[in-house]
Formats: sequence, C-alpha cells, structure tokens
Amino acid sequence: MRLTDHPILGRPDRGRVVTFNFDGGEMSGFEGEPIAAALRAAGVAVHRYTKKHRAPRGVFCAIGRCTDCVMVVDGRPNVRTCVTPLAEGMCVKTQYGAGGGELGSSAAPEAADGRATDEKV
Amino acid sequence: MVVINDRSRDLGPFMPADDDGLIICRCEEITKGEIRRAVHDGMFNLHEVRRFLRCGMGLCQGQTCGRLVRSIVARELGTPIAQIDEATARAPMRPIEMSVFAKEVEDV
Amino acid sequence: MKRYDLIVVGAGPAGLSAAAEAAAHGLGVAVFDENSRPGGQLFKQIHKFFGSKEHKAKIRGYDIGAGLLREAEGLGVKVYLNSPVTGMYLDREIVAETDGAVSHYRADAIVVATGASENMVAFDGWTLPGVMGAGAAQTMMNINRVRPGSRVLMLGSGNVGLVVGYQLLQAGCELAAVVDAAPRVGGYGVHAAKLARCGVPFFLSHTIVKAEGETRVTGVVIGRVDETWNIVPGTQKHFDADTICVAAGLSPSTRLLLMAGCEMYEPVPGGGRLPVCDEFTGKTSVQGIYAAGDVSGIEEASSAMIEGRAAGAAAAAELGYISGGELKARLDKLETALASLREGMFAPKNRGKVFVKTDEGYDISDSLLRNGYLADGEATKYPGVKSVAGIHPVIECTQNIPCNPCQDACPKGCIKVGTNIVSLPAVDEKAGCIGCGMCVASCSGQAVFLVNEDVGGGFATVTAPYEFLPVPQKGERGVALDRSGAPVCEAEIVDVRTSPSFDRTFLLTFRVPGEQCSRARFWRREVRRFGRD
Amino acid sequence: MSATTADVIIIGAGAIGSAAAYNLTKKGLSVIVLERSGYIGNGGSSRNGGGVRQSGRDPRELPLAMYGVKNLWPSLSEELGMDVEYYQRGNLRLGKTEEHLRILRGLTQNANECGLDVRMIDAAEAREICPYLSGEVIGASWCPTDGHANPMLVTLAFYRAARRNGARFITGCEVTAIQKSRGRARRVVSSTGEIFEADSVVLVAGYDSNAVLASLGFFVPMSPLLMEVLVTEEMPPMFYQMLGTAMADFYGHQSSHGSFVFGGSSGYEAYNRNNGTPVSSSITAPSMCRAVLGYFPALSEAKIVRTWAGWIDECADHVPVIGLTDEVPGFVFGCAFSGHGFGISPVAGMLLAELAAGETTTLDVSAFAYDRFKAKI
Repeated sequence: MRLTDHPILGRPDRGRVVTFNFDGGEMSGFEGEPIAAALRAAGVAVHRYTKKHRAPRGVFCAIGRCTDCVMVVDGRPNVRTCVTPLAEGMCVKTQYGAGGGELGSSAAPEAADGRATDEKV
Repeated sequence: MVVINDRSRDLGPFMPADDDGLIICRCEEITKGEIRRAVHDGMFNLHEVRRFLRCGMGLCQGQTCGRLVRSIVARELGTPIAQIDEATARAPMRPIEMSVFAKEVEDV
Repeated sequence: MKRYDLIVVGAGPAGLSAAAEAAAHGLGVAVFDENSRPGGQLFKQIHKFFGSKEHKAKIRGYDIGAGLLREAEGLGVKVYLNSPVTGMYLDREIVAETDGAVSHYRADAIVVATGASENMVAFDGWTLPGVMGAGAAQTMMNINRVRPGSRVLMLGSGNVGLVVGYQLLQAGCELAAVVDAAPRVGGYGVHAAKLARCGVPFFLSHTIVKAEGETRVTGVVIGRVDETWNIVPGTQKHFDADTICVAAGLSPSTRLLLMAGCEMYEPVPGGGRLPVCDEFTGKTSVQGIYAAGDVSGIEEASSAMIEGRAAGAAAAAELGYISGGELKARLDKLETALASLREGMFAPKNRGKVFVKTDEGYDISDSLLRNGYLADGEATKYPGVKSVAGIHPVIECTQNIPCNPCQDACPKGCIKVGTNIVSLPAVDEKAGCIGCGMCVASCSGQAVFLVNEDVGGGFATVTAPYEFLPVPQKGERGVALDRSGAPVCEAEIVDVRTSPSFDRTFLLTFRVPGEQCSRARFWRREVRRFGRD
Repeated sequence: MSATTADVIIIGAGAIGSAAAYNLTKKGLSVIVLERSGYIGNGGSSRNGGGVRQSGRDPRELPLAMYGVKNLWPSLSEELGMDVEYYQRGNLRLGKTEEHLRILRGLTQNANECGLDVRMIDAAEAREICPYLSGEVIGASWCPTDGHANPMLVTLAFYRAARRNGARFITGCEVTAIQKSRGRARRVVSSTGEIFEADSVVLVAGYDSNAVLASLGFFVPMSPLLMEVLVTEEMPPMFYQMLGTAMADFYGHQSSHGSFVFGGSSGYEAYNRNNGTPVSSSITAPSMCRAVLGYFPALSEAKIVRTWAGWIDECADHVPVIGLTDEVPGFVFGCAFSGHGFGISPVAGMLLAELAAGETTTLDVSAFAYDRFKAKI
C-alpha cells in the first residue's frame, strides 16, 4: 500500500525504519509517520472495536478530529493513531471498548464488585 | 437564537423508520432512532439531546455528528433548522491529558 | 505571560499569509498549529492552482505552501508546530499545548485561521473501516504516502471529491465511481472531465445505500434518488470497493471564535455558523480578533491567502504599525485580487444557483454536468475549440471559472481570456500557434490540448497533459480514449515532452486516425478491443 | 388549563424548577414552567459536579439532604422512569496534612451532632475504600450514605416526567415581572408582553432571580460565583465514591459512562469577569488538574474532553432562600442554593410544590426564610 513513487510528489523521503509491536506481532514502519500510516501500509484496517456494538472502526478523518482511529498505545487507551508519530519499540494494540488498558485489567475492587456489570443501561 | 418553544406542542406519534438503527454519533454509538425518540420525549434541541443520550459527548465532542444530529432534530420537530442551535464550543479543542493540562510553563 | 503583537492560530494558507503580511509591517508574530508540519491543506494539494499570476495560478499547492513558509520565517515569524491551541479566553489570551505542557499567551490581535473540516454523510455501514473523508484519503496518500485503499468509490462531486478522486488515480488506486445525490456535478467541469476521460463513471442523482463488509468495506451499493431524496426501487448498483471516500462539503472550524464570544450567523440554514465579520479583513465583533480563510466562509486556498493578507494588514493598522492610508492602499490592491476570484458561476455568492448559460451566452453542457464530460460534438460550440489547419490549441473550458494562465502561457497570443479572468478562453485562429505546449501544461484544469488535424497519411495528432506513472515512451502503442474514457482507436505515442516549466506535467502526443482527432482526449497503455487481429 | 393560565407558574426550568413542576403535577395541579434560555437545565443544573452529599452541609441544610438521601434518591430512577445514574457509594473527604485532618474532624463532629453517620478513617482504610489514592493521603472523613448522580439526567428526568404529566414548559420565555392581582402574586409578564396567570408563582431562577424579584420589591443577598467543571474521556471502572478534600480544592466522581467529572476552583472565582455567557477561565482547569493528580496520580493520563463553567447563586449566608412571605401571598421563593442545590433538588422540588399548593411542608423550612437577612449589628 506504500507509494514508492508518484507522478507529482516523486519518491517519498522517509524516516528510518523502526520496529513496533502490533497485537503481539512485530511490524515495521518509518519513524515519525503516524501510527495509522504504518498500520495501513501493513494492511491493518481495524483499529478498535466499539463498546456497545463491538463494531470495528478504523481511520476516518486522519487529522485527529474524529477520534475513531484510537488504539491502546504503550498501555494508554484512546490514543489518536492518525496524529501520533510512530517510534521504535512502540506497543500498539487493538482497542476494545474504552480500552481498559492497565487500569481496567487490574483487580480494582470497584470493578470486581459487579459495578462493571450492573450498568443499568 | 432563543425562540419561544412550547414543549407541549403536538409532534404526532413517533413513527418507526427503516433507518432508525443507523449510528449517528460514532463515539457514543447513538442511533438515529434514539435521537428521534428523544425528541418525542421532549428533548427539543441539540443541548438536551446531547445531555439525554450522550450523543456528541464522546471523545470527539460532537465534531463529527453535530451537524447530522441537528438536522435530525429539526426534521423530527418540523422546525426550520436555523432555529436549532449548534453545540457550545468548550475548551479543550482536542483531548488533553490531565498531566499535560496540569503542567503550566512560561514560554520565554 | 508571553505576549505577541499578533498570534495566528492555524498555519495554513490564510494563517501563514496573515503572519507574513503582519510581520512585513513590523509586528512580532507567532503562529500556532496542531500539526507537525505547517501549510495546512496546501501540502496535500498537489494540483496546480487556478486564478491568475497574482493568485499563484498554475503553481502546485505544496510549492505555494513552501514559499509562504519561507516568507514568514524569513520575516521572523515564530511558528509553533505540534502545538494545538486548547482554548481562547477573555482579552485575547490563548492556551497552547506544546511538549507535554501548556503555556499561556496573550496578543494584541489574534487571527483565527483554523480552516474547515469535512462534513459527513451517514449511511448504512458508514462506520466500517474503509469509509473515510476524502480529506483523510488525501492526507494518507499525499502526506503519509500510503494508499488509502485499492479500489475507491467517491461520494461527492464537488471540487474536493473530483480533485481527490484524480489524486487517487495518480496514487495508483482505482476509482470505481463518483456518486452524488445532486443532479449535477458540483465542482468544476474541467476537474470532472479529467476523471471521466480516465474512464471513471459518474452517477449523479445517486447516493450510497449501504457499505458492505464485516470488518471492513468490501463493496458498495448505490441507488438513484428521487426528488425527495429517497432511493428509487430497482435502481441499485453494486460495486466492489475496499474504500469509500466522502466529500460532502466542508464546515468552518469556528470553535475558537465561538469560545472567544464572536458574534455568529448562519447564512445557509443548517450549513453551520460563520463569524459576523468584515468580508475582506475578517474583523469580528470582538475587538482585536480576526477570522481568515475557510473559518470565515468556505472558499479556495487562493482566496484564503488574500484574506490572510488583508487580516494581517488590518491588524498592523489596528496596532499602529501602518497608517490608515497605507492600509487602504494595501487593501485596495488585495481587494481587486480577491474580487476577481469571487466572480463566475462558482463564486461564493452563486452557491446553489443553477447556470444554464455562461456569461458569454454559451449553453452549459448538460452532459458535462450529468456525466462529467462534454458529449461528442458539443465542444465545438465553445470559443476555445476551433477547427483550423496546422497545430493549434483546443481549449475545452466551458464554464466561467476564475483562471487565466493559458492566456499568459501562450507566447504567440493565440489565447484570449481578457481582463475578466472568469471569461471563457477563446482561440485566435489567426495567431500562429508554434505547438510549444505551454498552454497545455499551464492549464490547472488540464482542459487544453494541441491538435493537428492532418499530419499526413490520414492521421492527426493530439497532445494531452499526462500526470501518471509510468510515463509512456515514444513509439508505445495503446488506445486513445474519448472524453468518457471509452476506447476509440489505436494510438501511437509520437512524442513525450517534459520541461521544468511544465512542472511535472508531461505532454503526450499521440497519433490517431484523422476522423478521431475531435474525440481522442486521453491515452491508455492497454490494448484491448483494438488489438491487431 | 388554558394556554396562559394554570394553578401554578414556575419561573426557571432547572433541576429544582422541574422537580417542583413534577411534584405539582402529581398533586393534580396544572403547571406552566417558564424558562428564559432555550434549554431545560441551562444554568447550574447542568453545570455541577453531581454530588448527592449530606456530609459537609450547613446544619440548617442537612435535614433536607438527609431526607432526600433516605427517602427520595434511592427510588428516583424508578419514580421518574429513567436512570439518573445515582450511586450511593459514600463520600471520601481527603486530607494530606494534620491541618487537613483538623478541618475534617471539625466537619465530622458537626455532622455527627446532627445525627449523620460520618467518621474519620485512617489512610489504610481510605485506601481500602479507594485503592487509587496517592501516598500523600494520611486520612479522610467517610460518609457511607453519600453519593452522586448525573445532574443533566436528573434535570431532564424531572422535566420529562412533569411534561408527561401535563406540565407545560415554555423555553425562550423571559419573565420580566411578577405582578400582584387581588392581593396575591398571580400575574407573570414576559419580555414579549405575554401575561400568564396562576394562583401561585414559584421563582427558581438562580442568580437571575433577583432581576425578577425586583418587580415585587424583593432582593436576595447573593452574588454570582463562576465555578468550573472538567470531564475526562471514558475510563475503565475505577471508583464510584463521591470525592472531596479538606481544602475543597476539587470534588467529583466517576460517572456511569466511565468519565470522571471534577469541579473545582482557582481561588479567583469571585472576581471572574462576565462576557455574557459563563466562560471558563484559563487558569482554573490546570489548577484543578494539579489538585486532582495530587490525590489520584493514576488519572494523569486521563484525557480531558470538555470543561465548562457556570454561575453559582452564592447566598450571603450560604444557604438557600425557600419559603413564603406574608408580604406577597402566593409567591414562593426558591433561590440562592449557593452551589449545593443539586443534591437537595428532589427535596427542594417537593417542598416548593408543597408551598405552592398551600400544604404544610414535610420539613421545616423556617431556616430558609426570606426575612432572615438582618444587619450585623
């Protein structure tokens, strides 16, 4: 999916190649490009699954406005991957719902007391 | 624009439509049908629909759906869209971490 | 608190222009932008600009952006990148986020040049990965240099949809169709014609019924709409596609102006609020706050740059850096430039109007508006299309759009637009065309061709602009396509020209049977139906 | 009920006005609610931290808060037919220093004297209740029966239920005067000259009440305080106590949705300027963030998606004016809730409805009488 040449823009001037982790597997991309660009180049279209309908979402506005492309990056949920630069060693994960991240998976008593499931609506 | 708005006026019965399941607010996953029902429940403008359903209150703060919701509300009310105010603009313009907002530095 | 004479929010065409103008008058200026690179949309705009010389016509957007940035930085403007402005508070205070912290800034004047964002249309499946804004696709391919998809369907036939559609082709994507619920093409006819002759079908009065796919888009169903915007049963068509681009217009990004308490109004009900401001300098109802570019009303980048200049000059006068007389002189000059862009059938004041004739009284082609191309035989109705002996320009420019580089490009005076830059170009058949091709390369709408109706042996040549890879080689055989993209005949490339002054547009000259010279407008490598038996 | 006459007219469609309307419709009375802005709950009702607190209340107000928590809040969602996101998970008021603990002990003692179950707890117990507290917290006061709810939903739920019961809400209708007729407050005049008539008039219009009160010759000593709230993105479920601190530098909770809602101040609230709408100040949100992170460092990456500001009708003696006055029969005061009206909104609505209906009030409201304001010497 990467453009290697272009009739008007010519050959792209890329940053150095870096490796990052996506859902447990190793991937590579160019340093400083948006995380979303590296994923798109690798054919990854689904960035997250929503909370209510578990519906897949991907890049929608690509300028950091719509927040549809958010993922869990280095443990932080809701990171806008279309405007967040890729760096060596990043850990990028498909986000499920609000992302949970490290906070949600810890044994927080409030989470364990059924609060998470007794949502009325 | 503040217009006199009688909340008891008759909107007629809620008529289910084929596209009621269409997601309008992408962040909070609110459907067109929910928005239309909210109007029949007395939520006659964007502000109340937002507060009632959370549509436009998610991560993007309604920047994507605001326009769509506005037209749905206007149509359901049978009101000119010009009479449906847009949402209020509030800081921050983009989501910002508490740790960042907490750190004020003087640019010299 | 750090204080500047002028703070500009947004480093796009309007913002950088405002900053450069003000800095040139001696103001201390800072520009804030949330992106990692300045230029706003200019760096995504790889097409040549319309307008005339003073509007930087025929220069590509990214070159204009680079020039503006050089100018601003040369004048000492401080540009803060990766620095979103999180809010605008009382008395011209802003808070900006930079490097994991926030800082407060105050300015004596603020120019808000935050641009616009894309409108969205909801349809069944619009949340699937693969559905995206046309601007998103543009960002991916022209900035991130990644194809947004392989096969794309474009919803929206305004200039954004048409220009991005063409850029998708340039990036090597297939364009399945351009679809618009409106009954007529919304953007410039010349932009539509560029797509149509590449074989892209147009479906006006159609909209998307649904996007198909489980975890990402795999197909699209469209259908024809009736006068009440409902789908007509039995008109549904299916396309394989992995990407759907939505180009449904733009809305000004006015949130900072709202937060600052600027008075707003809504010129088109439902179209979104705009600041009440001087239509030229952008001076708003709040003292010291100006709006420039798309945030004050959607127009082209060319207009935004002039509005930015005017706002910068007005701020300079407000702060006493130039006199009222100097401001007036400056504004008079800018206003003339802006006025010429705000003419023609696509002018902001004419939005929503349907034109059936040009200013000169020529019929607007119905086929162009419904299919994206002039029907066979229609072109000769226009003053740019003449049948004469020898090589000559054929200018298929049939709407009043503000543009005149073709006139300036011709060293022989073959092309006349006149002083009103929205006039249709006319070919003067008595002036001696030398076939230099400058007009072909200069036309931002790629609507100029060179035709020699008789090169001997019953053949004619057609020279057309070409902006795709790989560039054909002299001697290559292929097919000539008509304006609708349908193959009409075999065609051999007899010349391929390039030049720094063509600015990356190649000029392909291909030979066709003489009777096809009024139809052949594009060349394709593949030999299909016309392969030798 | 004709278009402009009703048994009771309520001026102000906030949480309390809507609650009063609901209670009146339940009594079978006809009600017209007039709201100046275009929106239900446009003032403090949709601009507060959502606390349903008894602890920390003025002793005069505490009986109202306790009555509400005991009798009204637990069944409110059921009563109104929609979830108002009420959580009775207790209130933690946190301290980091001995001075803080001294303040907390004082508040605790006051509450205990009024019969409220509040106690001091040590850091370990506080952390058992909420494991996300920073190590700096050395103790807290704990009121297990406090909680929080979603103020926007509470307001809209009362509105919705009242509207269903036939209350006629008119937004965009600015009241300029209340006039007496035949010895009672009966006539309500709008800015467009329309005249509404009722047997009783209830004024619940926040700080703006004074502008209308002037028409009857009344004045309530209150001032507008700008208070700000910030909301984070949706976070995983963490803790559902209502939170506060000894220094009152912030308060807030995690909502059903998962977002955190925090209110707070910069210390300059009394001096903020007004550009016609409540605008947030540039220094308050950062100040609140620092305050919150001092107690909950786990929230440092939580992204703020929204901030807002609202005016509090801060009364000279910090408790509301609720009640009748002999001077103008038929007129009911309901203003100056001083930033803690939300938690008692169901009770206040009940009491205002009783007053308007001429009934004996369930709770004694004499402490809130209009004529309590006297010169200091």
